[in-house]
Amino acid sequence: MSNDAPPADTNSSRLVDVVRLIAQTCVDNEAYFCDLDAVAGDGDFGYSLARGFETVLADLDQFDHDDLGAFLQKVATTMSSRMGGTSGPIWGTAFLRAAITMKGKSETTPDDTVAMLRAAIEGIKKRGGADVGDKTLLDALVPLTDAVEADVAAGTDAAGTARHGAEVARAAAEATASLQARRGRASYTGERSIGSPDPGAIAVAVLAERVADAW
Amino acid sequence: MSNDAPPADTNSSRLVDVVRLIAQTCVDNEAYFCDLDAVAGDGDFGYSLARGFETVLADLDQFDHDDLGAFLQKVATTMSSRMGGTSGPIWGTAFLRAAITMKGKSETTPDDTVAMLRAAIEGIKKRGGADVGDKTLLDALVPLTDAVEADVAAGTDAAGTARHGAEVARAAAEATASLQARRGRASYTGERSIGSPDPGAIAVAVLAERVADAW
Amino acid sequence: MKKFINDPKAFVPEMLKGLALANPDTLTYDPKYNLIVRADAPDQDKVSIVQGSGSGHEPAHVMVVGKGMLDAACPGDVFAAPPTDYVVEAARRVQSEKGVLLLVNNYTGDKMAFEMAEELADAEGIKVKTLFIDDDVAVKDSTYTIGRRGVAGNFFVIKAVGAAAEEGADLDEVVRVGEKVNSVTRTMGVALTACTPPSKGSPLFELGDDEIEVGVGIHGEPGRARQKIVPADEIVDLLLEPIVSDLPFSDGDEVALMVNGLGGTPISELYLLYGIAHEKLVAQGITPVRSYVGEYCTSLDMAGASITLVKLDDEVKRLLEAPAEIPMRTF
Amino acid sequence: MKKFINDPKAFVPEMLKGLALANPDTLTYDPKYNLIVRADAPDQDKVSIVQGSGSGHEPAHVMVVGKGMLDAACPGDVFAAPPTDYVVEAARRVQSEKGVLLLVNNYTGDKMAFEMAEELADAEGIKVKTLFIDDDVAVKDSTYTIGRRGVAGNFFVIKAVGAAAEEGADLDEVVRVGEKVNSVTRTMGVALTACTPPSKGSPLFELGDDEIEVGVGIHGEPGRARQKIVPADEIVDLLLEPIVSDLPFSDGDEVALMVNGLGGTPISELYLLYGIAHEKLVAQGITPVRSYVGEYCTSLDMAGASITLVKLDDEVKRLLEAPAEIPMRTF
Ligand SMILES: Nc1ncnc2c1ncn2[C@@H]1O[C@H](COP(=O)(O)OP(=O)(O)O)[C@@H](O)[C@H]1O
Ligand SMILES: Nc1ncnc2c1ncn2[C@@H]1O[C@H](COP(=O)(O)OP(=O)(O)O)[C@@H](O)[C@H]1O
Ligand SMILES: [Mg+2]
Ligand SMILES: [Mg+2]
Ligand SMILES: [Mg+2]
Ligand SMILES: [Mg+2]
Repeated sequence: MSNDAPPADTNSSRLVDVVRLIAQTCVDNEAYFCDLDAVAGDGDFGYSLARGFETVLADLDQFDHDDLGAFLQKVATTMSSRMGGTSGPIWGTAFLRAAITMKGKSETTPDDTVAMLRAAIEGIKKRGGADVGDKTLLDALVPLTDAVEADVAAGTDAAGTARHGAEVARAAAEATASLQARRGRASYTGERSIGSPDPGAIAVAVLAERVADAW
Repeated sequence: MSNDAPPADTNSSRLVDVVRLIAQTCVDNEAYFCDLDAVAGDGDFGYSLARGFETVLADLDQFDHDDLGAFLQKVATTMSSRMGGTSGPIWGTAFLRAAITMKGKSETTPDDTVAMLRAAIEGIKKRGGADVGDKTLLDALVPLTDAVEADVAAGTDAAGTARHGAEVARAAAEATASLQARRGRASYTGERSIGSPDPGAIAVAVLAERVADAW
Repeated sequence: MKKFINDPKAFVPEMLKGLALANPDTLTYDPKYNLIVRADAPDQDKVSIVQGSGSGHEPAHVMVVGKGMLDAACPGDVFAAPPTDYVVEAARRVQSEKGVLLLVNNYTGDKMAFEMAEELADAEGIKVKTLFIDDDVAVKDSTYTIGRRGVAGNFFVIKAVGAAAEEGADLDEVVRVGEKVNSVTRTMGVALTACTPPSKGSPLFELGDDEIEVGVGIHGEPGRARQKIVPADEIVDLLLEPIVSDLPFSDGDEVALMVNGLGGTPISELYLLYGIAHEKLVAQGITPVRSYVGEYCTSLDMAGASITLVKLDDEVKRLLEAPAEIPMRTF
Repeated sequence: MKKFINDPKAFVPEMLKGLALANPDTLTYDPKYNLIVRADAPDQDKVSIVQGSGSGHEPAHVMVVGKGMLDAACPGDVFAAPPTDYVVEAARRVQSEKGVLLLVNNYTGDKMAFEMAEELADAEGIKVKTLFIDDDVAVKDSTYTIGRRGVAGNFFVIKAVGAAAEEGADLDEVVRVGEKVNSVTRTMGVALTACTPPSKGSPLFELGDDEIEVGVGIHGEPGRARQKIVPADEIVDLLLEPIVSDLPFSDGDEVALMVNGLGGTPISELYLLYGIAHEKLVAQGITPVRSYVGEYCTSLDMAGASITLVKLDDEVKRLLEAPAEIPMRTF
C-alpha cells in the first residue's frame, strides 16, 4: 500500500483495502477532478466523488467485511446517500452491481475481479444509456476490463495484471481527448468538448494506477 | 480662441464666448473629470458636468446675447434642468448669482468679472455650506478670484490677468491633494481623501487655463 | 474567490438554515437530507409538488417552496443533482393521498436520481409521477444527448402545477398542466462572466474582457458559441430569435415574457433588456401580457441573463395569475 | 466593462422604459423628467410620497413605486442626485390636498436638490415637506461632514410612510412616522468588489483579490477601512457590532433584520449571512421577528451586502406588515 492508504486490516480481504484506496484517492484528488470537469462540464465531479467517498471512508471499518457482497452493497448505499450529480447514480450503480456478483463470498478470485468489473460496466450502461465512444468513464473502464480479462485468462500474476490494466486505462483515458462528448453535461458544448479528456475516464485511470502502485 | 472653440460670434460679447468655451471644455473633459472623482468619490463628476453643459451648448446660440444678465440666467437654468449630483445645484447657483450682477448689462468690464466671481463664490458657499479648506472647488476658485481682483486693481491687461489667475488656480487646485475632505462625498473616506486633489478644484484650474489660452 | 462563506462544504446547509430562520412560520429545514419543506405539508387533499436540482440556482428551487408553488425542495450540492435518497425522503415527507409530482430539470444526473427515486418511492407505496422540464432552446434536440435542459422556464411549470394542485386537480391533471406549460415555454441565455463555485474557488471558464458566451446553461458549463460583446439591442436579438422561431410564436400570440438574471447582473440591466425585448416582440405582433423581471433561476454569481417566453391561453394565464406565498417576498 | 447596455447615456432612460413596459397598468414613465409615477396618482385623500436619488440603486427607488409605497420616483443619472427640476416636477405630478412628502437619502447633492425643490414647490403653492434618511452607521456623525448617509434602511422608511399615507394619516403624522422609523433603523455595509458605472466603464476603486471594503456606501465611494477577507461569521460580526452598539439595541428587543445585496452577490450568500446574523442576534437576546433577504438598495453590480436592523414596536410592526403592490413582485 502507498503511504496515503490506511494500514492494511489483516482480517479483511484485499478487496476492502482496494475500496479504501479508491475512496482515499477520490478524496485526495477532489480539486484535480473538479478542475478536469471545469473544462467542458460544471466543475463538481471531484466534489461529488469526495463527498460520497469520504462518507464511505468514515464508516468503512464498521461494515461487514466477511460477506464481500454485503460489504460492497453497504459501500454502494453509503456512497449513494451522499453522492449527487451524475456520479452519484453512476458510481452507486457500479458498486451495487459489483456487490451482486460477490454475494456470500469472503474472498476474491481473479475471475471475481473480472466479473465485478463487467457487472459494473453493464450497470453504468444501463443507468446512463452511454456506451464506449460517448466520452465517459466507460471509455477507460471498458478497455481496462478487457485487458484484465485477457491477463487473467493468460494467467498473468495479480500485480502484473493490475499494472497492465492501469496502463491501458491511462492510454484510453488520454485518448478521450479526441472524442466529442455525446452524454452528460459536456455534450452541450458540442465540438468544443473535443481537445480535453473526460474527467470520469481520467479518474478511472488514476484509480487504476493507485491500485497497481499498491499491489 | 483655441481650435476646439466655435468661431467667435462677432455680435456677441466676449462673455458668451467664455461661457461657450467653459461648456465645451467640460464636455471634452468628461472622462478625465470622472476619473478624478473616482479616486475618493463616486466617479460621476465629469458625467454630471458634461450632461449639463452639453444642454447649454445646444441652446446657447438661441439665448438672448444682449442682456448678459438674462443670458447668464438662461445658462444657469438650462444647466440646472439637466445637471444632477452635487454639481447641479453648486454650478447652477454659481451661474445664477453671477447672472444677478450682470442684469441689464451688454458688456463686461474687468470689475464686472470680479463681481461675477465673488457672487458665484458666495452662492456656492451658501448653497453647500463649504468654505476654503474643505477641499472643494472653492479652494481653487477663491485664490483665482483674489488674484484676478488684485490684477484688476493693479491695471494688468486682461490676457495677463487671465494667465495669472489660471496659474494661481492650478497651484491651488494641486495643493488640495494635501487636504482632508470635509464636505461632499469624498469626506466619507476620512483621511483616505488625503493624497489626491479635489476634482472640482482641478476642473476650475482646467477651465481657467483654457480661458487664458483663448484670450 | 471572494464570497460570503465560511467553508465551501457548509455553503448549502448554511444557506438553507438561513432560509428557514427567515421563514419560521412557513418553512422547515432538515439538514440530514437538505430538505426545505412547507411547514403545513402534506395537505392530503392536494397533490404535493417536489422539485430537486443542484444548488446554486437560487431562488430556484428552495425559495419557491410555499403555498401555491412547491411543497418541498431537495437540493443537492452546488450544481450537483441531489442524491437519490434525498429525493425519496422529500417524497416521503410530503406524500399525500392525491399523490406526489416530482419536477426535474432535464439533466443526466437529475434524470437518473429522480428515476431511481420514483422507483423507490413507488416501491414504498407512495403515489408518484415525474415530470421533466426542458425549455432551453440553446441545446439542439439530438438522438445522442439527453436533450434540452431545464432552465429558467421551470418557474412557470412550478407556478402552473402549484396553482393546479391548489385548485384540487388530481395527479394526472397536474401532470397534464405541467407538460402543457413546459411545451409552450422556451428559454435562451447568455453569460457575460463565468461563475465561481465555492468549492472550486475560481471561475469555471475563462471569458475575455470583451467576450460573451451565448446559449450558456445554468451550471456554469460553457454555452454553444463565444463572440464579442454587442449592444443590448443585439443581445436581445441573439436570445429572442431562436426562441421565437422554435415554438413558433406568431402574430397575435399573447405571451409571458421573463428576463431572468443569472446572479451577478443588476436588476437595472434586466429591466433595460425587458424593455428592448418587449418592443421587439410587439413589433412582430407578439404581445407580452405578463412580465417577469428579476432573478428566478441563477448560476451562482454569473453575470448574464436569459429570456423566456411562455405562449399563453386562458388556462395558462389563470394558473400564472393565481396567488402564491413564497420566501421571495419583498415586504 | 461588460454590461447589458446600448449607450451609457441611455442606460437610465432605457431601464425606466423597460420598467414601465413591464408594469403598464400601474406605472407611467415620463422620459423628459425621468419620472416613474403611479398610474392612479394623485389620490387627493392621501399624502403623496416622492423619493428621488441617483440611479444605480435599483430596486430603490423606481421599483418601489406602487400602492402602499411611493407615488413617484425621480431618479437622477447613475449615482447623481436628480436635477432640482425633476424633483419639482415629481411633486407637481402627485400633488394632493393632503400634501406631498419628499424623501431624501442624506447626501450633499440630494440634500441641495431637494431643499431647492421644496422651496420652489412651496412657492407654487404645493403643500410639501422633506424628510432625510440617514441610517448608515459607517459614517460618524460629525460637525464637518453632512452626516450619516441614507442607505438600505430607506426601504423601511418608505414602507412605513407609505403605509401611514394609505391609512389616511395627514402630512405631519406621516412625517412623524418616517422620522420615527428612521431613528430606529441602522445599517452597515461591506463590499467584496467595486462597482462599474456604465459611463466610466471600469471599476470605481481597486480592491485586491483578498480584500474587502468595510463601511462602504452605496455610490461606489470607498468605505472607511480596507482589510483582508474573513469568513462569513466574522463579516457578520464586523457589520452587526457597530449597528447593535449604536442604537443601542438591547436584550428583549424585537427587530426587523434585513440582509441586503449590493447588486452582484447571489441570494444564496445573502441567506447564508441572514442565518448567521439571526443566530448572533438571538444569542444577544435580540429577536428578529421580520426578515428581509434580497436586493433592496444596490450599488450597480457591486458584490457585497449590508445588514439593517429596525427596532420594532407595535406601530412600526403594523406599518411594515401592511400590504403593498410594487413591481418587485415574483408571480
Ligand atoms: N450518461 C452517462 N453515463 C455514464 N457516465 C456518464 C454519463 N454522463 C456523464 N458521465 C460521466 O460523468 C462524469 C461527470 O460527472 P459529474 O461531474 O458528477 O456529472 P454532472 O456534474 O454533469 O452531473 C463525466 O466525466 C463522465 O465520465
Ligand atoms: N458642500 C460642497 N460645497 C461646494 N462644493 C462641493 C461640496 N461638496 C462637494 N463639492 C464639490 O463637488 C465635487 C463633486 O461633484 P459631484 O461629483 O457632482 O458630487 P457627488 O457625486 O458627490 O454628488 C467635489 O469635487 C467638490 O469640488
Ligand atoms: Mg460535473
Ligand atoms: Mg461625484
Ligand atoms: Mg454537476
Ligand atoms: Mg454623484
